[in-house]
Amino acid sequence: MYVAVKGGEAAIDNAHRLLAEVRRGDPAVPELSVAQIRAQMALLVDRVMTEGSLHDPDLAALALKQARGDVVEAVFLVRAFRTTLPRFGASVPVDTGAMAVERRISATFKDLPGGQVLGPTFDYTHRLIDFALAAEGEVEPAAEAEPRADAALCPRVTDLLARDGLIEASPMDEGAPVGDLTREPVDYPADRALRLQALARGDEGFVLGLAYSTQRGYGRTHPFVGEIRVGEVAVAFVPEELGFAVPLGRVRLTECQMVNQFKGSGATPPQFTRGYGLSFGQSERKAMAMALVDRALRAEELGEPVTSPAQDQEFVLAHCDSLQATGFVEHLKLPHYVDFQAELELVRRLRAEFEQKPEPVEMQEAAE
Amino acid sequence: MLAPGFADPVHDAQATFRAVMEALARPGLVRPLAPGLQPPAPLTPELAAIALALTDADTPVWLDPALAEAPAVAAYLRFHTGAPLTADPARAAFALVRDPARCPPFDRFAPGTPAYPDTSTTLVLALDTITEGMGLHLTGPGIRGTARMALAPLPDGFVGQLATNRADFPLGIDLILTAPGRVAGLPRSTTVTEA
Amino acid sequence: MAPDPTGSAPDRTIAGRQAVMALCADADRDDLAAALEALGSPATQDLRAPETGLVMATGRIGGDGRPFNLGEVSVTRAAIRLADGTSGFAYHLGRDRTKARHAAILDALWQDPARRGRVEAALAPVAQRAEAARVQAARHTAATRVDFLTLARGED
Amino acid sequence: MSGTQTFPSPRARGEGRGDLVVDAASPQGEGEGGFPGESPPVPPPHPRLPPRFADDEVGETLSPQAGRGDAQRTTDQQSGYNFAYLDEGTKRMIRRAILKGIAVPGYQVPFASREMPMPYGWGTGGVQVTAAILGRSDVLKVIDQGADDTTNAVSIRRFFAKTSGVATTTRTAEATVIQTRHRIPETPLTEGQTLVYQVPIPEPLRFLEPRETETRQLHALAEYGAMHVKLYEDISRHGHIATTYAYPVEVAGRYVMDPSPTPKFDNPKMDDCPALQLFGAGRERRIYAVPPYTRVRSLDFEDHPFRVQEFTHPCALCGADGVYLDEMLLDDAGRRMFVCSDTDHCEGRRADGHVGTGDAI
Repeated sequence: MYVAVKGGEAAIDNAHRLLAEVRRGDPAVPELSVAQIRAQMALLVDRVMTEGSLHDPDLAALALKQARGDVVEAVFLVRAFRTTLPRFGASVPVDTGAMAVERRISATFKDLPGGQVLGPTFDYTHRLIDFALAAEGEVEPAAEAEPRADAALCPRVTDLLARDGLIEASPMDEGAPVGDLTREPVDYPADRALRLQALARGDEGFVLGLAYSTQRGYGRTHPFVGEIRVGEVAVAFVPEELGFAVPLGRVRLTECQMVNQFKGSGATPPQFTRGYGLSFGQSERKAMAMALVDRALRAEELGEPVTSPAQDQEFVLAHCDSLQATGFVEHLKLPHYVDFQAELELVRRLRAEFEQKPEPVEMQEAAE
Repeated sequence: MLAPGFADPVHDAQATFRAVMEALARPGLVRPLAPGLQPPAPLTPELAAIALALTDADTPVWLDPALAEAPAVAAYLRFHTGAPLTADPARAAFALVRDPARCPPFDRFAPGTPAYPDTSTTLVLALDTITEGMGLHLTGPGIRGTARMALAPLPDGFVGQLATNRADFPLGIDLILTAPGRVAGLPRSTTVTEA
Repeated sequence: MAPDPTGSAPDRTIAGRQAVMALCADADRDDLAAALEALGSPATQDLRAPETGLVMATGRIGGDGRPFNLGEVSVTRAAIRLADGTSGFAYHLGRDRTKARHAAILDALWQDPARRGRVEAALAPVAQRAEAARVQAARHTAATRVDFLTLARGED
Repeated sequence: MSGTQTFPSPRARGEGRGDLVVDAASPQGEGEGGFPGESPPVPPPHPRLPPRFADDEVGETLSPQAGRGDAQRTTDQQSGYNFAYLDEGTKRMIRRAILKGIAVPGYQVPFASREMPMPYGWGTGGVQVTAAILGRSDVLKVIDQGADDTTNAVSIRRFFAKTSGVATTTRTAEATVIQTRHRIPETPLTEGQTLVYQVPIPEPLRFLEPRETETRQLHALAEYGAMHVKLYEDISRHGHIATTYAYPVEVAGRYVMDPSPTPKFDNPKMDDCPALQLFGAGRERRIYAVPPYTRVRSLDFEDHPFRVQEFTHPCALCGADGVYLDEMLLDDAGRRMFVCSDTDHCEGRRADGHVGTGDAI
């Protein structure tokens, strides 16, 4: 005897109660604090802020805890929270040239004003699991040294190259309004500013894969790391009511300047071309990948043949957002039995027709 | 002294929008629209309600000469909607027409583009009377069979201009028609004839 | 951001006000609370309730080109008025409304030239701590610099 | 969960969860987890379907007050949210897109879709359209695969109860706004109703041409030859048009439109429909509309006219035929049962005394 019932509601409630319990895990293990995540999982927090397109370390750390460490879920929580907040305005563009550098390396010059500064990096560590870390213990204090006279002066490598006309200038600021893909639907071809916004908030895995493809022949741009710098910059904003720039505080950023294949024509002598990447926190791999794809997406603008995915604006912009990607891929788990029933009915009918006909259907003369 | 906007901004805007939506979805059907606003003359309560409900910083608004002459109207709209006012009908997302008899020819407004016909201007006319069941004959999407609607006052060649507008479909402007306490719609998809 | 002594008076005042704002933005809530206490915690009234929102952080294409939208930063703002009518404002990264309100009061107090000295004195420990932290960070960073050349004349 | 304890009042249960406000969709324990203690799944050989309320337990759970979804006032809207979640600026933007969509039937209007608290691809387009049109006096119905109780329908209905406090119902006839995924209700819609479809891929030509820049031009030029070629290729290969859902239609003689993944069985209901039909694609950022009483023609050929699916069995619960059915697999020996996909329609028929055979096939 079957009777229709409605069990969806209760099942959802119980699933969410189970989630809360499983998230907490073994009560004997001390609960993970948001402050611990923020301090000791800083690079993970930086990624959630960058892809969540919202700089708020405490919020990102909380989102990671709520998401049981799942980055895309945490990015989702941050993005949805963002929608609930009013926007006060846009900042004064940050000046990465005045960055209090914590890390600054260049692959194009052995030494340069401000020097090669490694900062806190995994580079050159031997990736051997350090079992000492398993036990809580004191950390040996960091070394110190007297900053050299030119330490505060860290000009950008691209500025140095530009001084001698060796690299193309950055696009001029003519005061035109800045496109914002969260406020207007994207139209193709998309302006480079929109592309950078999309890449900055794009899934690191996707952007990294695309960047890697450009190095293996899919849209080669002969890239060199002109410079990578990590450090804090002041962020300021001009409120209507005050009319002058109010300092909001300091934000850590990672900037990558790629110097790429030079380009010249009959009329202009050859110059190196630029790829640019900028991300929240210490997100070096993201900033580098972003710079490579930024340059690849400029193929049309620089008159290069668009032959590979990383150069194809619609392909990159339509698929780089982790929220849209995970939403649609995972939506396949939603009920589809009505559509499946429609397919089932057709397949059954075709199979029935197949049985009745002696020779295979293809043999029939189709009206070509 | 600046006249107040909607008493209940969230729900009054929603109610105004629903009336306009029904009016455009069912051309020939007249919907009640009683926004309870006292905007500065010559802006009518109905024009003001539609401006408050649908326009903002993203929608340039064109005022016809009758409205443009009254500085209080521009001040009211700027304060309550934040919409930029434009003197160029071809750049207007919305055109507020207080004096329909002297409404500029439709081709002065933005018709939209073949790829983006939605970027055309929406004209909002303040008529004296809208009467169902008589006058012009309407057919097309949203109408079961035919509908009839009498409008006054109208610019000369109104039906002819509508015919040209319809012929350019999917391009074309869309009309929201208001009269005291009432709203009706004439989207570009509607075919309008005298008889 | 020490005020530029050569600027005109109003510019110097704005620059001075910006410097105090920057100091408060980087300080933590307890620092500001202590400073306010030292200044007698004057009565104030909210011009606008403290509110958390967003500011779109913009970068420049190529670092020095036209702007692009990098992503938003959370910002909390407060606006208060002192008994004498002076209004004070604060805009800080993050979502700490109490801290923003403290900073708005300090901003209002600072605008009165008579009280400016005492406000800056109350904030002096905050400034010293900030400077010490900056120097410490620079020294840690300097230790990771790769030295290729040292000038023969012994200048290290 | 024992099957027969008295169900706690929703308020008590809701409070314990802090933010979770119990919405009307589950008045007085209707959806309170069914009857886990119910009779074992293996039905007697010739099950006789019980009259509607014969069994007390069934009666208690499916009592009218808890049962057929009478319009239920919910707790007033959760404080802290704007009415229906979206800020007023976003609502204006969506409302303008809806009006232009109505004016150009079948044309996809781009809009700056917002990130919502539910994933892209799970109804954010439909939710944003519903949120933009919803008013305090509306009565909202939310269905997925034709049923009010599927998990995503429950989740979305709960979202609106929490953020707007509007009355909700499971009865098609009572609703003024119906948000649906993949089905059009069997009960004919009326002039006072608006149907909002959730749409994953709004572009009917998308699988023929992946680029938006291309498809945008094809629509501008009304160049739909590729779609006809595709449909004809199916015929030459399978003897039938192989599209069984999201079957492309021509609206008001101009735009080719994707009705969303509804089965082609539902396409005829779109033609000359008294209700306004609105379509929201959140991830793809498009809104489009079919005004009432508008011609909606499924693409076909003279020699291969549009045909809808037929089912060989009536609904096992209410005996309806000519309706879309779900196939329930009963065991691993191939025994299955066909029941109405539209649960409200099925419940209504059963309330009126219609009875199905109640047996498996």
